[in-house]
Amino acid sequence: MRWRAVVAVELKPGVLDPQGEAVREALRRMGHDHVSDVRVGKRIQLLLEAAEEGEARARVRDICESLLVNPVLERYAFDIEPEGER
Amino acid sequence: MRWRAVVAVELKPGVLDPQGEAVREALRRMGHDHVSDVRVGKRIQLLLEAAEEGEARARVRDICESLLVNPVLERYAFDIEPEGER
Amino acid sequence: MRLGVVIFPGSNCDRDALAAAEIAGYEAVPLWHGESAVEGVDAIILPGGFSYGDALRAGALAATAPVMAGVRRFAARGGAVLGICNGFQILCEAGLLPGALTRNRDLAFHCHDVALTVVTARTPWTRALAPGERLVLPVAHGEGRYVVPPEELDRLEAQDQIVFRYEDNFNGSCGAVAGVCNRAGNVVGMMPHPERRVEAVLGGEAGLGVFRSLRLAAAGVTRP
Amino acid sequence: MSLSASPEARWTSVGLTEEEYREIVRRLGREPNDVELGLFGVMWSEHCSYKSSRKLLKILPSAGERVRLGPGENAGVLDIGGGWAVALRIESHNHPSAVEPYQGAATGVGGIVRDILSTGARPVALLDALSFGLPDSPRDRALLRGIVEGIGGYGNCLGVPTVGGETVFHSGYDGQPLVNVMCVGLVRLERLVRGRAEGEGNVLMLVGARTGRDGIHGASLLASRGLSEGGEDKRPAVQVGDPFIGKRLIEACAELVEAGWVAGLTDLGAAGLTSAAAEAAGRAGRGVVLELDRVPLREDGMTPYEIMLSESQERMLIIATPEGAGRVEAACRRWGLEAAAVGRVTGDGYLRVRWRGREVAAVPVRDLTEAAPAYERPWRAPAPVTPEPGRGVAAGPSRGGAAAPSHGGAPRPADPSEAFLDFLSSVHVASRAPVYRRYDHEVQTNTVLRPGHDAAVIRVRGTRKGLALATDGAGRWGGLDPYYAGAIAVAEAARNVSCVGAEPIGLTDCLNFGNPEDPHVMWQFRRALEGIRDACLALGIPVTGGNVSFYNETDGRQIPPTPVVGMVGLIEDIERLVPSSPRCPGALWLLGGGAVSQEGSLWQMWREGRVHGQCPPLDLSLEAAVQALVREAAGHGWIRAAHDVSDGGLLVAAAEMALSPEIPWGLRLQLPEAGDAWTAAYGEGGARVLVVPAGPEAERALMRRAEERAVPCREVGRLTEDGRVIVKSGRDAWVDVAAERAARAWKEGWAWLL
Ligand SMILES: Nc1ncnc2c1ncn2[C@@H]1O[C@H](COP(=O)(O)OP(=O)(O)O)[C@@H](O)[C@H]1O
Ligand SMILES: [Mg+2]
Repeated sequence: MRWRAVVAVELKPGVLDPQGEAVREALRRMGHDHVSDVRVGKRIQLLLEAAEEGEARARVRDICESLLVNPVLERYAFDIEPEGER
Repeated sequence: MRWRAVVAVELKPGVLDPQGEAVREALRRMGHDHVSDVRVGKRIQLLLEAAEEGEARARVRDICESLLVNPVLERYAFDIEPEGER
Repeated sequence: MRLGVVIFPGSNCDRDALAAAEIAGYEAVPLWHGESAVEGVDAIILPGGFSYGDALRAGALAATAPVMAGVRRFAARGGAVLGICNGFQILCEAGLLPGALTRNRDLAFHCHDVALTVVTARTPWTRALAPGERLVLPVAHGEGRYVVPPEELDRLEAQDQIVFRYEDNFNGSCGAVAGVCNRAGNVVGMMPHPERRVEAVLGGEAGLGVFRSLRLAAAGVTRP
Repeated sequence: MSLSASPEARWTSVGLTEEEYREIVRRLGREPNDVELGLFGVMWSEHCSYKSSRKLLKILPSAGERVRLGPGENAGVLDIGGGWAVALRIESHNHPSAVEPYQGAATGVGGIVRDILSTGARPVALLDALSFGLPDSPRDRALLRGIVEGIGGYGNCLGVPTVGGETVFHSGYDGQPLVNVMCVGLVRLERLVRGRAEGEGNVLMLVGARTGRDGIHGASLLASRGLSEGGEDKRPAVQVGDPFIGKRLIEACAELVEAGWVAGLTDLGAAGLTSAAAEAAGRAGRGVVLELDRVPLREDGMTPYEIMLSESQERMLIIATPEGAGRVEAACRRWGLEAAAVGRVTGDGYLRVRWRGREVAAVPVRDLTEAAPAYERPWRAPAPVTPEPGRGVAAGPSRGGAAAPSHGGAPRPADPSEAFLDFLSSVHVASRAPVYRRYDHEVQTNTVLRPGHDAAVIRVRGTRKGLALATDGAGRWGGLDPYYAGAIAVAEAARNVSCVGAEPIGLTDCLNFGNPEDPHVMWQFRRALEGIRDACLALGIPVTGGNVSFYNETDGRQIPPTPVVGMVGLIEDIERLVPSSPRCPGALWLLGGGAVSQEGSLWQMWREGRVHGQCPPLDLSLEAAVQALVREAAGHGWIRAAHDVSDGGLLVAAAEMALSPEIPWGLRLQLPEAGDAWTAAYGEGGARVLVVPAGPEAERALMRRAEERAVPCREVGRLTEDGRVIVKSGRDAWVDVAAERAARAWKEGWAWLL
């Protein structure tokens, strides 16, 4: 069965986000001064095969920890659903 | 009132995603051959002030279209919720 | 002639462009990103570098800087504008040039010489060059892959908007495009760095033609 | 960080020993409070205090006619004439890079650039000396990629060209890579500033990024212990670099220095505000008061302890007159940088910290800086004692080696041509272009000789002068004989610079070693320093400063002792510089000589996966004579190319000259009649340079001068246009391959790794 996983990777709280800072400053300059904080992270979408949801989750977790996420700086969360539902 | 918006930016279908390709290749090399497709996008989190949800949504849409998203390459969607709910 | 070089925070080829313009015989003046009035110059260069740290997408933040309003007006009046590397990215992000520039196909930064073919001499920045001419210039970028939808690429070709092509399409650009212009031809963007090749001691003068073109264009010279 | 009440936890929590803690109590005449203890902890750390090395470093010669600022300042400064001075410094970022390769390397670049800024100079070049484990594990490959990307990611954005460096592979760095970054800057002599808090009442302005919780006890503690201890608790300490702010700091500082509004300038590196303020005050013999409520913070609820110890990147401390402070602020604001007046210079010699209306720390500046402890750590030579090289213990050319590996290593390769191609394409020898083409090496449009030559050359705009820059490390020799390693690092870096026609005028060194509490490591350190000293004296080059990185150990595995040298050479007329490969073919001459052996060579490393045996004999007077001869030949235009013979030996050096042009030359090389061909081709040792004379007259002149200087000199082959590489041993063609094939092997050997 095919699953679609969407992984959200973000910088850990307290880790400097130079991109987010630069974007926030630019927004302020553009007049969007109601924006107080910007953090830029990654959104990774995977299509994978797995017999059932538990297996799919385990695989995605493994992929996150072995490749997608740098645990020194980042943390992650993911959603999973059978492919085709969206 | 303070709102947290999470903007998901992804490459349009048809736009080459070398990063996604590289991740898929790396996964395959690591033995995760159940992964058939990977797309790498951005996840941008904003904290902003707005009197009510409609205004917050309008502001986020404006920010996306004037800065966060390049329509030649990307498309986007966002969620919004009152800050502090998560 | 007076050439203005825009300095954005994070521009890092601004001084190089100013120096190259002087070597090519122009008066060169800096233009500050925060000033929306762009006056007293005959042409504008948006230089290379990492404006605003290339946050989000290269050129995205600079495209919203106040000076771009002035650049837009200048371009609309037919003024000659050249974006080099980051400058090209900014012009695309600002919508002054078609398409977009994104990460190189191999995801790596490339700093080396590349061979280009000149495609059109109709722009004020290529008037001194001949279509079909081969030019070797350095590149130094990580986000130089030019992207346009296929039908748009056809249109650009039909309208003579392709300015340079790579001989070896190392970064995976659509149509091997290394430089494009707007419909009118007065706004040009290119990824390679002509300002790095204007002195023999630095490896040759292959980039001088780009700068010299401006004078020919101003004098109304067109190549046969 | 919570400092618990148990007395032992007090000192261990800040990385101090019980004796050190007692010493603090003795000096203060009371128990330090938590903030004060934190100040002592970082300032007395190995990283900040150089407590294991300070006394020993004094043996390095640091005086010279050109030296304007020497050791002890943020960077060394050399007068290059015409009113210009060059600032130079090298620094390690080994520990952070092992933990987080991209950010570790990136912040290494940022950090060294700000050291150069501190002299008022504009950074004009970067070099990166990298040492990696053998890239056969995914972990070591990831470190390689992350580090190279981090150097490029930061340096490219900054707009400072990365013009050189080195890339070394050795199993001793498995899991513990070395990242040594050198920065060079240019400053008008009259604009030189110093990292001193002069002038009572002057204002301390903190400029640049906001202060967050990054790297509390990061560089200082991380680099003062091994990698295996701790683990997870050190992880939140990783700093993230922001080159966009770094770039704006360069511009803002340049403007301020040019306008003369800066009385003193210093960067915030390890130990952040604490060390910047204390060192600036210490150098001037002053005191400072810091008002922590004025420090712009990135995070809520930071304590004085955290603010003082934060290692947030991209911050500088400007000492301005009270009238100048407003101008500093305005100039910074123009570049979108915050500038806050966070303190002032006092006359009482104390570092005082105020927060919320209270004084939360008061410590004599001297106790944090020059009066910090300095140890003479015990040292012990390994048994059996290695005979001192250079004192007549020659490793004969036929000893060891492929024919009769002394430690039962790899058998002799079957086919010399195939072996040649394999060696050329190995990570040890293949072209470094896969690394340096990821670095912008031309920005600022001053790079006259790009990476790929013995040294890079950048011009000094507005003059005819050029600076030749090179780094050389010697970890491969370090494990065999640290004395030799120290000396050869200096000699080869100077040789690199001489080969392009420049006179070496000063160097900065980065000493990468294991745990200094291990007496054997301490012995290695002393011997390496002696080697550096002797080579500097023999070649007449002052050491203007440097950096020591100890505790490069993982689970008791020490890195090979690795002295790295960053050399600056001066060339008076850039038209006279000499590339490593000629524009047209010609005869190939070998200048110099000396005994050559496979022991310790790159060839041995490649064949056997490790080096062993003895270092070749060292002849520093021949070294000096060869280098002087090459420079003279360059100055007179007698040579069209010069390349030093080092890593990989004679054949590799000749092959690099032939194969590096876009369309490779062919090569003829005649190996000496006597001895083993493998040793003659790939053996290392001696002081040797290959040159291409500019014609018959130049050959005669070169020959004559070589005789006068007692430098051996003979023709050993030619670069040709016939597309073949043919190496003869005696009358036989020993290696015979197409130049095209050899060039491909060398150019593409390891591109896949990156
Ligand atoms: N990490 C690096 N960054 C930039 N340039 C490098 C790097 N590694 C090697 N180089 C360049 O590649 C060339 C060859 O390096 P190397 O083999 O160490 O030279 P040599 O043996 O003459 O000291 C030099 O020009 C050097 O500056
Ligand atoms: Mg070397």
